[in-house]
Amino acid sequence: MTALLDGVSWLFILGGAFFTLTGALGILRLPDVFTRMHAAGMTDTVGAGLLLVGLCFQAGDVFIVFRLLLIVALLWFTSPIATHALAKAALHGEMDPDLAGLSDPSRGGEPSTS
Amino acid sequence: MTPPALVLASLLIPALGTVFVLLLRKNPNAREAASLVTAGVLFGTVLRVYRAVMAGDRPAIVLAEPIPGIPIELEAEPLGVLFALIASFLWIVTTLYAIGYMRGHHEENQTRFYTFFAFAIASVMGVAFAGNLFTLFIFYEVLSLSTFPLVTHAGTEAAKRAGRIYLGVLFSTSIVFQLLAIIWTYAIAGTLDFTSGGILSGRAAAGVVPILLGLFVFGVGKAAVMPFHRWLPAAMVAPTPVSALLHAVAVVKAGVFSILKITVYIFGIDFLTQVGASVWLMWVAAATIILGSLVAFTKDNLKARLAYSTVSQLSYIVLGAMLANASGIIGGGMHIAMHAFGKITLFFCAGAIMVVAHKTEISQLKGLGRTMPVTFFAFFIGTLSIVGLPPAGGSWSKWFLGMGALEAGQVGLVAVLMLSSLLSLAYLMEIPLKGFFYAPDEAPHHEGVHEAPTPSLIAIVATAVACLILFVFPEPFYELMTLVVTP
Amino acid sequence: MRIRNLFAVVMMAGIYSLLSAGLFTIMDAVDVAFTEAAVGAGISTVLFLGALALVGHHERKPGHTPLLPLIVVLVTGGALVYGTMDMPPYGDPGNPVHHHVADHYLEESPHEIGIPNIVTAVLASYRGYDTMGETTVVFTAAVAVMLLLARRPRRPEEEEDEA
Amino acid sequence: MFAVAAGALLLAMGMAMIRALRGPTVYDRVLALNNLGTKTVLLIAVAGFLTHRPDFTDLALIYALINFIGTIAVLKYFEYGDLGAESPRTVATEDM
Amino acid sequence: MGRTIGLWILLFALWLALSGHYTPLFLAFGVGTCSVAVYVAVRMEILDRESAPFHLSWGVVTYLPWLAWEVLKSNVQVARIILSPSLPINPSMVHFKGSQKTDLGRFIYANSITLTPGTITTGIDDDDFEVHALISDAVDGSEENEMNRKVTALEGAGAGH
Amino acid sequence: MREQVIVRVGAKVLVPFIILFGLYVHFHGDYSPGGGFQAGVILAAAFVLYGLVYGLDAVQRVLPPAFVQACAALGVMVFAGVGVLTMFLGGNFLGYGVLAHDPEHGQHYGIIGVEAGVVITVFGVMVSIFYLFAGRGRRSG
Amino acid sequence: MTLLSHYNYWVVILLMMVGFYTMISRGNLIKKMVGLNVFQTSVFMLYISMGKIRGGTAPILMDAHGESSETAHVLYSNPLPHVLILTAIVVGIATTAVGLALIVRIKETYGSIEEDEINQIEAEGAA
Amino acid sequence: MSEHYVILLVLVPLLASPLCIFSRNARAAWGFAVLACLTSLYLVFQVWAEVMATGPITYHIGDWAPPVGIEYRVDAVNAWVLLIVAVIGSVVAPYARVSVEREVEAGRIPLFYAAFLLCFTGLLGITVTGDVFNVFVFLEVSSLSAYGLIALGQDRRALTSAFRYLIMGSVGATFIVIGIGLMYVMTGSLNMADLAQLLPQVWDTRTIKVAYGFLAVGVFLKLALFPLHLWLPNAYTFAPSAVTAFIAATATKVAVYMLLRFFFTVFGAPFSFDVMRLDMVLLPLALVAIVTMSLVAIFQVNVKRLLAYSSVAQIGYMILGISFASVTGLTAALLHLFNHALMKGALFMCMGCVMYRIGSVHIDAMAGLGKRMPLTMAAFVVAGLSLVGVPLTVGFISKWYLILGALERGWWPVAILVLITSLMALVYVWRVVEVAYFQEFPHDEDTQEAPWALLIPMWALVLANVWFGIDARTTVASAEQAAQTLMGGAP
Ligand code: NA
Ligand code: NA
Repeated sequence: MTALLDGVSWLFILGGAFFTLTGALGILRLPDVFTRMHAAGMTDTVGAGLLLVGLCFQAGDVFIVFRLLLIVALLWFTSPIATHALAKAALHGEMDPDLAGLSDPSRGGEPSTS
Repeated sequence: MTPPALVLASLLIPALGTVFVLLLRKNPNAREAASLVTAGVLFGTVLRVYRAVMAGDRPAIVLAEPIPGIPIELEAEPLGVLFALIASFLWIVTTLYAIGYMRGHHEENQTRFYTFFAFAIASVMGVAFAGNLFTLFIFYEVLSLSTFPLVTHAGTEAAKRAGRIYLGVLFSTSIVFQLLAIIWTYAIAGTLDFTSGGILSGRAAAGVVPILLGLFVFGVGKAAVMPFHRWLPAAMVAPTPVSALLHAVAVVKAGVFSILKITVYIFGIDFLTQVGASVWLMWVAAATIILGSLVAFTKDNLKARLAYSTVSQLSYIVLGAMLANASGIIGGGMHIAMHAFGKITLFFCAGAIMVVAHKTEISQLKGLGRTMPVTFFAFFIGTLSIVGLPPAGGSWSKWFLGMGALEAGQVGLVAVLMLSSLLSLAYLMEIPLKGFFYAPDEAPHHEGVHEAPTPSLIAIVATAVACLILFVFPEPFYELMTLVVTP
Repeated sequence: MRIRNLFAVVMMAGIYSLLSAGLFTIMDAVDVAFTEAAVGAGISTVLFLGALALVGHHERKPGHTPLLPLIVVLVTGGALVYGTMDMPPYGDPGNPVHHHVADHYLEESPHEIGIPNIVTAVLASYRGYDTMGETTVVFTAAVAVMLLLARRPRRPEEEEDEA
Repeated sequence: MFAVAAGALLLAMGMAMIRALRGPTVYDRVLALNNLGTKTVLLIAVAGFLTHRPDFTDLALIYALINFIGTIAVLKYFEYGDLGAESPRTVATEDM
Repeated sequence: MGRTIGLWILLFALWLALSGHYTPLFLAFGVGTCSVAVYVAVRMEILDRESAPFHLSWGVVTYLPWLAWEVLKSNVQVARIILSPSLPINPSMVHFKGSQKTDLGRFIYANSITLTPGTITTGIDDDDFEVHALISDAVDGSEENEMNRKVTALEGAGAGH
Repeated sequence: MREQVIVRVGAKVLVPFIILFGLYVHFHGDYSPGGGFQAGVILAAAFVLYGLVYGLDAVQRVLPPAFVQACAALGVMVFAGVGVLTMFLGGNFLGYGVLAHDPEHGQHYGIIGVEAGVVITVFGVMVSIFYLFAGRGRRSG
Repeated sequence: MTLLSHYNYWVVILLMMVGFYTMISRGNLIKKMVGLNVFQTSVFMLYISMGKIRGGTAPILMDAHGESSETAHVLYSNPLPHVLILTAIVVGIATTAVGLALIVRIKETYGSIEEDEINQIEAEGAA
Repeated sequence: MSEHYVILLVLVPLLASPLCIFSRNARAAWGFAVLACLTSLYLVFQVWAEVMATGPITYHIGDWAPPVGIEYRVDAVNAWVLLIVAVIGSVVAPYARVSVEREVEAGRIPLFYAAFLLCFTGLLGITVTGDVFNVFVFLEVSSLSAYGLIALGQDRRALTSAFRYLIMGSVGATFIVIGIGLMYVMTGSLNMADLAQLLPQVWDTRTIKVAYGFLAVGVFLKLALFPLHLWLPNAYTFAPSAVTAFIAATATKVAVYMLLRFFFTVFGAPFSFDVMRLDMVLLPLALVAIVTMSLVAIFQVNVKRLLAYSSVAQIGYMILGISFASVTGLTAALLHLFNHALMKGALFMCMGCVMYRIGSVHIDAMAGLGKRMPLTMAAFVVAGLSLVGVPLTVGFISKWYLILGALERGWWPVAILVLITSLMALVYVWRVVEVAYFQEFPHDEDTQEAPWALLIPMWALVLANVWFGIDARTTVASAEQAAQTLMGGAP
């Protein structure tokens, strides 16, 4: 039983780690802030979700499980709001998203940030 | 009143005098009367202290104790009584003179003048009766401060500059040298009380004593030992009664008095002689005597010449102290008195000439003696006393100083004394000579010039006569000084 | 590397504080981590943003690099490194710092105070007075900021006056 | 297992850190910061298990909350140039 | 009033789940805490259908698992894009028409869009949803339409309560 | 930000939970990390969030500046007041042992009391400072 | 031996000095405050690392009254540095708040938050 | 109840501060401030008298015995410093009402008194505690409130001065925290008396030496020891008058106390002077501070700034006394702590009166004030002479012991330097006196003497300058006992 539990939690935690790392890679690789938001979303959603659920199997205490799930819920609730607000602010700040074919990472709305 | 109370009273009376002067500021006659009465009462009080001291009493009173073990203490001993007697007597005379002078000269702010004048006398009494070095230092500084408004009385730019030099030199020397010496003394001896035979004997290392003594001699800037004499001629801008007070009575005498007192009661003359610590300072004094006389020669301004004469004469007293033997100390102490009467006479005369004839330069005085015979004759008597010629009192002090120099085995100093007497005779005698025996350059100017105002004239005559009396009757001062040197 | 955008500087400071909170957790200082998280990443960021909103977030000139601060910093840092030479090894349970007073807190507080969070026990009771001081510091900061930023009617000639 | 997770998180945090440092726009930095915050939340949770004291998960919860509010504050600042504004104001370009 | 009590009960349940200390003192603290939180909510005038959407309770229970699955799917998709060396992205801005009637509905729909990686709601103007997509051809499919339908249904299911 | 549907609804939902959580952290400071200070910050954060989303005027209507300033001052008095109370009961300043027959209970009550002082002051101060910074920019007032 | 047991202190010192340098070398007032924050946060790390015990755990007792033998062997890290640093963090944020308020006022009256510009303005004002 | 006096003397002003916020009324806040300061003074006086009579008092806060809990420990040293702070606070608080009404806008006055009381609380708290970390906490209470108070000055430079003070002060405080941390890591204790017992075992470690260095630099920053004084002149110049009077007379004094406490009580005189050679560090710094800062003061045209530079020089005198490493030297330093508080308090209060009437403290603006504001300027003269060190004022007493201490060590050039620098003080005081008394008054005819509400507290301090200059037995006895306590090692 413990072995099964360990296996399941391994699976979840490794999955979470994988998506977190992939998301981080995306944040580095993708060309502009809008596309990077998609990658960042991976950490918040599946990365965090799988990882924390994986931890739940190891908690051995219902109170801790509850807290972990609460964190997942909170992240799922706040992440899209924050992402949306960021996107809106970026658009408001006269940032043009790089749309298909026009990839030019140097083009930004922020003249002085180089 | 008990003797200690009398000592305290001699401080409080002039202090009360300032209050009366201030209260009566609206009525000049009452104000001046208050000044005179105060002066008279003070002299009477000091006389009673004198009697007590002569009877062998040493009345003392502690006022406060700012630093544990170092009280502010008054104590009457012979040297202090000598100084107090001279100062309080001459205050009467100076006040009398000032009444005539200030009114004749139409000075402003006369109330301020009389106030600080009285206050300065209170400080002088403090200096005279200081029971320890600390108390002496305090009243010494209070005297500097209280005479500052007198020096800058005119309020002109020149007066302010003079005031700056005056305070600058006096404060600098007293704070840097004197205070250091005092604290050093305390560090060595653990006390600052004036004690017969001194407090340093057996405590201070022989190498330290000359330095410490030097710090005191230069630290007492009021003694005007060169090179710290500049304040004295600078202070000439003051009204003449102030000059009289400064140069004859209060300030300069407080200086030399302090040196005498420190020599006798802090170092002890036997100790000083034993370590030979004062020899170098004898020559400093001698140099000041000669140089002061020489500079006086070059001055045409009457008050300036008198000032440099004072610089020179003060060092007689310093020399007496540095001789550190009985004759020297007696000579020094007596010269305080003799020079005081002589020099105040000269200043009174100079002031009278200024008020009446509006002359300040010696070269302008030709023939003036004929219109102001009393003044010029008084000047002549004063000159005799300063030079040390009979029948004036000054001859006594010069005699004792010469004796002291011989006793100390310093024949060279006797020569210095002789030379300086000749020099002073020359630069002072020029004035009566010009007044009586030269024809005036421009005749019309002396028309309408008479003698000085009556109060001033009375003062002039009184001091001149005193010079003569002191020749025949120097005993009180001599007796006091004998008490000083015989423990 | 010099970041001229003040906003970026503030964000970096926020990240630094965030990472230090993580470090505190690893070093068993959970209460400290909690506070650092709330303060360093939360309040402090909001405060800096509030200030930036009022002063703008651009550094005007490229700052020159004066030598004196560098020397001061090198000397200070060098002195500290020198000072660590005789410090007891990191994490050794035998270090003096873990005995004397700390022992008392860990061993006696269950009987004397009886709450499991010893940090709270020390904070609120053994050294409660420090905490009162801390509360006072916070209050003082509020008073000082009120003195500085409380609104006032603007007067036309309120600019400078020469002393 | 927890160590692997912590390692992965640290690596991911490093990558987000690079983005935060490189920008190039403030929005990239905010994004990276927010993401870094989420990873710290996860790291704190994992660290609890790593140190056998999983009962401090509250800390992670708080962290998630603070991270969210901080991000909102930053964005409000960039959109309005003012934390107290109620309606949008035109933000002077030089202020950006 | 019902909403106030509802929120209070929800909060208290949360308190009980968090606390772990069930002494009278701590229960009293819990009661006080929940009352304060509810009082503040009332004062802020934020206690309404939007902030305490109890009417959606049942709908959410069915909607969430579906959403979780969608999120997982799109995560895999985006992960593949990021990991592929050529980085095959095709960013675009697209617009959706939402059929929701209330702000709450739009809130749920917009957040659901954002929550699934590959699409981000960048703006809402009444029923028009402006969405940034990582790959433009991924959004023309049925998923968003299905999501729109489900959210509207969820909203509609609650409307009857 | 008020006109922004998403942020506005999100903030609305969150605020009561943040307050709950802040007070939870406060009351469980004896058992788990946290306590008055952290709780004060979290409570303040709830109002900061509300202020950010709904504007300063809105949050100041809910929580007037005078009230938070009074809180800042009150907390200090509560903390010190507990100490003064122990002095009246025969102990030293902040000697909580005298607050109950059993010194350990006394310690409990004392800690609850002073932590209340901390949370009140920290909350008051943090919100006050937020008000001051956020309010400074607006030239209208 | 010292090299290995103290490297972590040195890293902390390095960070501390970064903050300190920013604080005293930068002319921008905001940067000074950021520097101060970094400096202080690093000092906090120094303290916390002093309190850490290898193999220890957070000083929150697993068994409130220490009666259980099961948890008797547990090693707790030193709580005192934590307490001190909690206070120090609070003091730090208080200082930051006052500093920033001052910067805001300086900007309002001088129109600048650059030290050299302010000095220049002051010098002109005094002349 | 009297056993609680040591804690009550801190609590009373601390609790009065929130009351100022609640009341929101300027007059009421002032009333709280005055009452609190006077109550504190009464308690301090009782404590001081008890310490002088029966020896050190300890108080266990929270009923926890010392190394575990925080202890208050009052011996002759801090009783003395408490007295200084309480006296100055009790004089400045009544003075503040009129002055502050003129210089601070009405809406902020309750806040002003809240901050003032906090500053007062902080300074008392630093002084009374026996725990090194507690020192830091109260140091910050006093510093933060001081930054706020200084920034209230009317000139805009008050803001930049306050900010500079904040930066330097925070560096100082952080250095102190580092020093405390290094001491703690080697001993495991924060209690001063306990540290004094434990430190000798680790004296030879580099860590403790570095701890000493950091504490020294931190404290030097706080006490504005040359060359770390740069924050002080502007802060004193541009702060509101009442604030300058209070801070100038107390804050650096408490910093000097910290120095004494750390280096004499905690580390002990043997470590400070035999191992660390503290005297060889302090002596040159003090001398340079005294000479250069006195010189700089001479050339100032803003009289508050002049006095501020003079303060840096005067701090040099205190440090000089400490560098003698003798009972006499410490007596001098401790005496000057008190005496300088009296004189600088009085002088800055004079400036407050001048500011009140003519709105400026520029030297040219003070022309002819001797006639227009005779009482104010007379106070300036007396306090100024005290600063110079004229006999019958407290300044003289300080100088006396300082020179005595120098001569005891055979450092007569130092003694001469002290005397020469008193002359410099004379020069800068005299510049003001000359302008005030020998120049014509250019202002409107109706400028009059400052109001009694300002004159009475100011003259109270002026008379104290004279009183304790004429009878210094109490002050000297107290300072001497404190000096002996410090040299004796354990408190
Ligand atoms: Na998304
Ligand atoms: Na999406």
